[in-house]
Amino acid sequence: MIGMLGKLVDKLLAGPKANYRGVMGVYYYVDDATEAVKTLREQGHQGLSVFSPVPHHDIEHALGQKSSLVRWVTFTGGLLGITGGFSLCIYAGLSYPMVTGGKELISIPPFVIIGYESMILLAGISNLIGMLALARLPQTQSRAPYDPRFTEDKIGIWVPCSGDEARKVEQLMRGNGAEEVKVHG
Amino acid sequence: MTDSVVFKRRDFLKLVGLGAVGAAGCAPPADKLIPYLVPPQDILPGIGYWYASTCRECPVGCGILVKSRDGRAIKIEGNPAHPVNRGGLCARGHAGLQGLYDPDRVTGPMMKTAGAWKPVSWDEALQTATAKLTEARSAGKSVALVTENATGSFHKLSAAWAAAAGGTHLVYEPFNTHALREANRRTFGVGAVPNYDFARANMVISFGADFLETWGNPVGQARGFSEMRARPESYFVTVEPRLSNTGANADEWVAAKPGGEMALALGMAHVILSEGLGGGNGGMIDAVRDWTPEAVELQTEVPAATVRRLAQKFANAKPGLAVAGGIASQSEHAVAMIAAVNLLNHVAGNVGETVRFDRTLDFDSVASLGDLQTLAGQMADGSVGALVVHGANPVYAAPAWTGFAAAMDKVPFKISLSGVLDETTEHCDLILPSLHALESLGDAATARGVFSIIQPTMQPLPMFKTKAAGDTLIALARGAGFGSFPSTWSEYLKGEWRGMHGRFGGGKDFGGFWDQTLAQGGVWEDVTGTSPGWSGTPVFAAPELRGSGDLALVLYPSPNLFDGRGANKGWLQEIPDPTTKAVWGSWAEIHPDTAKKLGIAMGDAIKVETESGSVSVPAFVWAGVRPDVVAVPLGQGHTSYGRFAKDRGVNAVALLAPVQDAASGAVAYFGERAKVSKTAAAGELVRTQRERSQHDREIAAVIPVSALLGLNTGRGATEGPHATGEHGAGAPGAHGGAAAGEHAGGHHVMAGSLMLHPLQSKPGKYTEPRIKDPNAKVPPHSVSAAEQPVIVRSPRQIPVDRGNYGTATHRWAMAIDLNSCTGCTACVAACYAENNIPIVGPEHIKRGREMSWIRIERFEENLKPGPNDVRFVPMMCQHCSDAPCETVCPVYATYHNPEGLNAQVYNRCVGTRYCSNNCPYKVRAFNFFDYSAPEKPSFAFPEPLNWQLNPDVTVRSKGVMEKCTMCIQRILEGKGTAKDEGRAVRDGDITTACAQSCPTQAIVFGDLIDPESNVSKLSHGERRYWVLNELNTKPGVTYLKKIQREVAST
Amino acid sequence: MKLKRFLAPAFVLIMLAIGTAAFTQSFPVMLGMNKGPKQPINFSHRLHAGTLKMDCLYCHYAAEKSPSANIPTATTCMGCHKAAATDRPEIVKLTKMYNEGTPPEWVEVYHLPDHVKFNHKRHVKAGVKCQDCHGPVQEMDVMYQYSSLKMGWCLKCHRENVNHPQNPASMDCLVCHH
Amino acid sequence: MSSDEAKKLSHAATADAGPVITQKSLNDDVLRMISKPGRLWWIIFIIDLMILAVGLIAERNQILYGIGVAGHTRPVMWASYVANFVFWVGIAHCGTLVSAILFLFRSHFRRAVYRVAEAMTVFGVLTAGLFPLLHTGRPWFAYWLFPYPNQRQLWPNFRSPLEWDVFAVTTYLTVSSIFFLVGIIPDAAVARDRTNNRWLKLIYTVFSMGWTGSNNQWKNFYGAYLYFAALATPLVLSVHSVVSWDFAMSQVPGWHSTIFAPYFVAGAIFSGVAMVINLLIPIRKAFKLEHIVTVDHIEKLSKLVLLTSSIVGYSYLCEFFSAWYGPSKVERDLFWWRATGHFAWAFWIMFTCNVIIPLSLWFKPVRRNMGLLFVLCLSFNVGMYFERFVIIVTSLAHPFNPSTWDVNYRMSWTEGAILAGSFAWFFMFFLIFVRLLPAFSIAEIKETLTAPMRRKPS
Repeated sequence: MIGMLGKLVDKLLAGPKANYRGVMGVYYYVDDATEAVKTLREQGHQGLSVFSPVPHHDIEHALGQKSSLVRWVTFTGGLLGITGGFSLCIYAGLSYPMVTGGKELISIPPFVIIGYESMILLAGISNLIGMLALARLPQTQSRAPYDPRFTEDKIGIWVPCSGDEARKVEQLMRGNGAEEVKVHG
Repeated sequence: MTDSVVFKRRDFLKLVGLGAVGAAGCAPPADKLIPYLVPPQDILPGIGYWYASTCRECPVGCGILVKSRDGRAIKIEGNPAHPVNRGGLCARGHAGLQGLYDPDRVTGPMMKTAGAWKPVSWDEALQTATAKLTEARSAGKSVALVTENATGSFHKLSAAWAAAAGGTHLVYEPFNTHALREANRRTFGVGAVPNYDFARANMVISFGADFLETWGNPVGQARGFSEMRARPESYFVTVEPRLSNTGANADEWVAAKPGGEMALALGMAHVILSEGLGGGNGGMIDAVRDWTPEAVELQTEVPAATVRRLAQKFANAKPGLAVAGGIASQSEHAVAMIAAVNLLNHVAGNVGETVRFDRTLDFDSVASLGDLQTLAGQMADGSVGALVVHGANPVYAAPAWTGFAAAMDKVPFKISLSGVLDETTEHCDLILPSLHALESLGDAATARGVFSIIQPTMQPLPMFKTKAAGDTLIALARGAGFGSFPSTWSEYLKGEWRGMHGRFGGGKDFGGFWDQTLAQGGVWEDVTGTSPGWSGTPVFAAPELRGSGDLALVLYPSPNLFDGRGANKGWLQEIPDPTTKAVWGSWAEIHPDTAKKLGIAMGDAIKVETESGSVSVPAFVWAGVRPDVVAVPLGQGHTSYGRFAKDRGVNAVALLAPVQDAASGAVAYFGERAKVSKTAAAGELVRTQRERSQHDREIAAVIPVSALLGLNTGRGATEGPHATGEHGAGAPGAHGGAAAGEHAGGHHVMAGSLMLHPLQSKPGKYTEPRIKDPNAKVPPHSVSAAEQPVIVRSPRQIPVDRGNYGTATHRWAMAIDLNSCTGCTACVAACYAENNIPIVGPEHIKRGREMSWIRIERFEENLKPGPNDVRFVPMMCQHCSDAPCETVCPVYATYHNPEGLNAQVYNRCVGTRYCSNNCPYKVRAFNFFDYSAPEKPSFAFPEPLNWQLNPDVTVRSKGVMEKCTMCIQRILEGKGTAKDEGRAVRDGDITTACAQSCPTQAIVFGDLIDPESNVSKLSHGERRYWVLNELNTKPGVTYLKKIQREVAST
Repeated sequence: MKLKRFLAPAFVLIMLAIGTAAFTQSFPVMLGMNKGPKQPINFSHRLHAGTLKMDCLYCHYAAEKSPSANIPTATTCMGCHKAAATDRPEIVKLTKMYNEGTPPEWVEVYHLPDHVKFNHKRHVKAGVKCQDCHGPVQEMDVMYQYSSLKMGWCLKCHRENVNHPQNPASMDCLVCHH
Repeated sequence: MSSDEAKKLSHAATADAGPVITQKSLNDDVLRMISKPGRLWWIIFIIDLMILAVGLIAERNQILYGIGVAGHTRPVMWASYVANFVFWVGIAHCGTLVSAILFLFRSHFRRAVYRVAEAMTVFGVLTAGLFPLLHTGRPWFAYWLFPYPNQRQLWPNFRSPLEWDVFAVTTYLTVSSIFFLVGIIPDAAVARDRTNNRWLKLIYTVFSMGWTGSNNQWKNFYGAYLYFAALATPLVLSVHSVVSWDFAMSQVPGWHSTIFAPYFVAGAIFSGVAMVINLLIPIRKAFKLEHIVTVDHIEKLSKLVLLTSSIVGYSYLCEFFSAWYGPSKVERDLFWWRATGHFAWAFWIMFTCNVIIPLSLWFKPVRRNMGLLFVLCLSFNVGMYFERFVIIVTSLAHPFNPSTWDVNYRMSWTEGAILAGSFAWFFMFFLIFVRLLPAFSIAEIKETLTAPMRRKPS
């Protein structure tokens, strides 16, 4: 029983079989990796992706990354939150008029707190959603042949390409200190 | 929690005579509904009907109206038309219902076999009884009949019965007014309990007569008393060693040496005569020659100057009124003391004025203790063959040395007609349970010219197999073949009333007359009293304290339990004693100094010892007793009588030595010396109010007479109330000496104690008072008399006028006159009855978990002899317009309704209890346990107590907050009636349970929008103020300050 | 592929929406509940109120006088049935009960929730028709609970009539909950 | 010793210094914690569950018989349960503070400690959230406090501070858990890649959501993380302010005070940080991580404790001053009674533990003595519990109307059991956490290591 379940789990973890086309170079030194990225981009390779245990700023520069778009999602979420919070209070107050403590049905000061908290709540949630969407998470299958070492101390550079172009790239990588280069497809 | 769970529908069907129908435990929606088989004419389900009757909870016999709903009696109220009580009713009266629904009532006839009670059938029981009676009579022995003071036809029946049976009929009342009647007989030649006209008196001086609690006709007297108090110039002096609740209402407390009352009365008489203030009576001076004020000072420790002052004031009162003869002061010279007071009344010319012998209370047939002892003697020497007891409980109430209890065992056969297993019944061999007064037909002639009807307000409870006492007696007589009585009690009664028909019939045929009598609760005529002259001066002797010990023992009747007959009623046990605020037990009151000497602290277990006996009770330490006095209440300490009464507290009668009043033979409750010492264990002292000072807070306010009269002349008529408001906020700077003077008493103290350090901030100094827009239209719900012209706060927001808030036309409110409130707690009992309030017992009251919606707060500003300042504040939900409790409820379980009520919606409440925290008055009660679930140990309405529950009020379940609703069910009913009659609600249509039952009418309920309503007028009168007004909650309850009289220093 | 990504969340959301609605909203009519309990006597409202056009208040006379509408007493029934249709089995049953003095144990059809007080008199006086709450009684052979008797259902009518000229309905909680 | 460890953890350290902590060793060190639990762990865990069981029994009684089994009285309608609530919310605060605020301030000592702190936050809120429910008279209706469309057409009262609580606490729970779980993603990936047990692998795969560490993922991860921090910071402050307004918004003498919000926040951070220290010291010892969580880190935290304790002490004095200076006699009476009356003992325990004892932290040796620091922090938490007790119970026991005075609250065994149970509940989560998830942020600590360079950085 448990065994069967275990097999199932293994299947699940293995994920769907995928065939990649491209070159994966594994580096240890950051500056080597940076160099490689630079040259590859100079040679006009698109869609590079770099795998690393920690983000490295110079690699990001080399890739010419723009800053994340998450903040806009967050902002809209916050906006929704605060308007939603206030309108909820006001609607509730008017839909069934009940006086408490001789106060007006729409007493703004207490509603500020509700509005504020709901703003934070929705901003937080949308921030999460935004991040997951933009980072393509959760994902069942990596977009490049993944290697456990990438979460330890190795840096992987993936260049989607094929045929002799792939061979060129392989040469290049071996040239500037890749510890291991593998051509897929 | 449905009401139908607490009170099963099938029970009430048993009630309307349908017998049990297998509807047991059918949960909704499959409840069985069984219609009346034959509908009683125009009796509809769901509507309450009122039946006039007479209260039998004490010998007085007030007129009552009993509300019967779906066939069960659920509420008692005073009968406004009745001359004895004029609409008021005391706590004991309300609790009559709990006697009717007493879960410990005897279920049917029972025979004692081998010391154990065993149920028997009525036939069998009656056969045995008759057999025994015949046996006794054939053996040439007498048959004794002991009853309570039933008066009226039942008295006639019992007398005739006893006569026919060849025995004695003894009417036993522990608090027989024998000494009083004897004294009146000797001095006025009329042996009756006179009608004291408190209303007319300008000065009342009470020599130990607790006329607001148990002495005479408390409810009626309270009404008169309040009318007198309403007059600023009236004056009330109490002379007693222990400040009773009656005394607490006095302007001046003369704490004469225990037993000194007589000397003081004579001294006053001496002054009046010697100074010729009384006019006439010159000859009487000889009687009081030796009682010069100086002599009196020696005997009573009352300064001669005071004696003179009081005498002069009393003589000039014209008329004054001196009363005497309470149980607490009943010594072996009781008659002498009362005679002295009679003399005082006589020389001051009050007899015939305020002391009248017109509507005298009927105690004429009540036996003296001597008679009881005679009977006990006969019983002891075996000349009594059979004893029949009904209503009376001498075994408990009479001192052991009367030998009655012991003698009972000598009687071969004893029959009890009592419905409960009281001590006397325990001594009997056979119980033939009688109906409760509320189930039975009868009458009572408790006062001269008053013939009031006792009418069955419901079918006899099905679970108790009972018979009318009259029928039982008749059955016994017929069975044993003596006397000649009509076949049934009701015929006997009707026969009696045929006589009345001639007098009161007014041309109607008997049927019509009878119906009318039932409808109005009896018939009464005006009677004129002979105003008797002075027939003879007895020898005056002051009581000598007996026995060892350095404290004088004062035994006083408990205002709630009376002579002990209230002890098995949960309400009376749970409603706090007006003086000590203690519940569910006994205690002994001692003075702080004495306590310090003996190393006794509040609540310590102490032993009170006389030569005749000793009791162990918790100590109640307060300055309301003289340092040389220890006071113990009567009424507790039952060894039987039911679950609430049994083994609770002590029966202090055990402390009495075999001493009787020389003249009347009455028990000398006063005159013992007692030793007090610490001891190991005694019952716990459980109190609902511990702190007895209001700490200068704006709760119980007074207004000096001078200020009151000053106010009448214009100035400050508006400022008065606000001045106190600022007082509360602690603003001595805000107004100068004038204001301080204007609010003497507590407020004097307040001003003094609130002196701020020069560095401390002054209120209002940096805040700009805003003037409110005068012509802003305020919707009813936010109206309050407490609306102030200036507010030191952000501008008020516009009150809501959406939904019903704009269209409402009432603002329900109350005005409570602290000047009339005597602290008697009748309103509390009324509230328990009306609103299904559960009792929780001492264990929870210790944690302040009592559920009462209204409580009487007692604040003692000054407890020293001399100027007396004790204040009572009936405290219930104030229904604030700006209520602090409402805003904090997260689910709108409490909110403000369009008619200004502070609503509490039980089934919306989740029980966060925030509202109670935020209520400055602390008037919200929380259901800490399930008091309404029969399966829970905390169930508060054991069958058949649940029959009393008011179907119009939800029985609250566990975990919800509850509080005063201003009897919303009554409001809705009143509005409905008005609507049906196509008219607006009139002032007085609607009243709350508390207001209705108040003997002094201190509570007034009404509509604040209607400017003509009584409540509006009072709420804008000059004595108005609001509790904790500085919080600006704008209460719907306005209080009227107590009038504080000046008291001369000597 | 892309679509699949959104299928699961969409499904969950829809389920939630349905759940909330089912949990929170009350329907004027109890769905699928319109068949009443078996009564000791097969009394037909269709016959009496429908065919014979008897006034409701003839039997339920307390409805306009008292907070609680009465179930007619056996006496009321016998008022007519001493003479009318005495041979029918149900009437025989009734007569038997009446003579024996054992009232028929009708089974409750309309059960009001706890903690709420309903006043028939006020509603009848305000001109609310019996049918408004009890449904087309004159067409019911077996009486069944027509309305949900939920608070929302009460409020629907009360909201509409808050500002009714003669008989304004109250939105005040205390009127029903006390 | 510690000083040069500090160097290794700073960017200033150079490659040739021969790093003691390599990226590899770091993985191993941290992952060692989540290897098979030892006997000791099991013993503690079992005991913990037993205590929890007792708490549950007590709660069952309370639901069955009514809230009366607790020691509440009139007027003391709130007592230990609300105190527990405030206490746990307070505990919960330090986590997000350390994590978010220090993240914004870019103070690096945070990286070694924030994961534990955040876990504490989440579990703290989980615990605190129980009390508003189980202190009500009818917990089964507590859901009425949430605004949802219902057939009754009723809504909650948004003017009630308790309603604000509902919003504040739920928001705080949601946001802090998101913050916590997002932070775990990369580390879960590390664990996933190291473990051989398929079940654990499954769990970590779920937690890591298939994280690969691609540049795109890192970009958006940090993009979002910044905003989480930016949102969490004001949230922390607002939530405890709202909690304090449960009291300050009422007019009960002793509660009705404007100082409450800052006063409570300071108190919360005070107790929270003390709690973090209490948790870190045993952990770093048990798992031999002294070189990752260094004495410097702990000392920095204890300085934070010192700061907040002085703020708390200031608030105490302030309250008394304003009571004395202000015009309200009622207020003056209360504070006098609080310090001298029936509950004076509680007041003085509070004052000693929160104001006097912390003064010892002015001395460096005390701050750097782990054993002593542990004991001190325990006493701070005791003190802070008593602060809540004193504020709630003494204020309620001495209200406006003297006729209800002297009905003194006494804690019942039920309340004791439930309090103990709440600790058990908290530690149950925490024990599972340290065994299941990386208790230290591998990724972030890696960032502090010197990045491997072939050439010397110019």
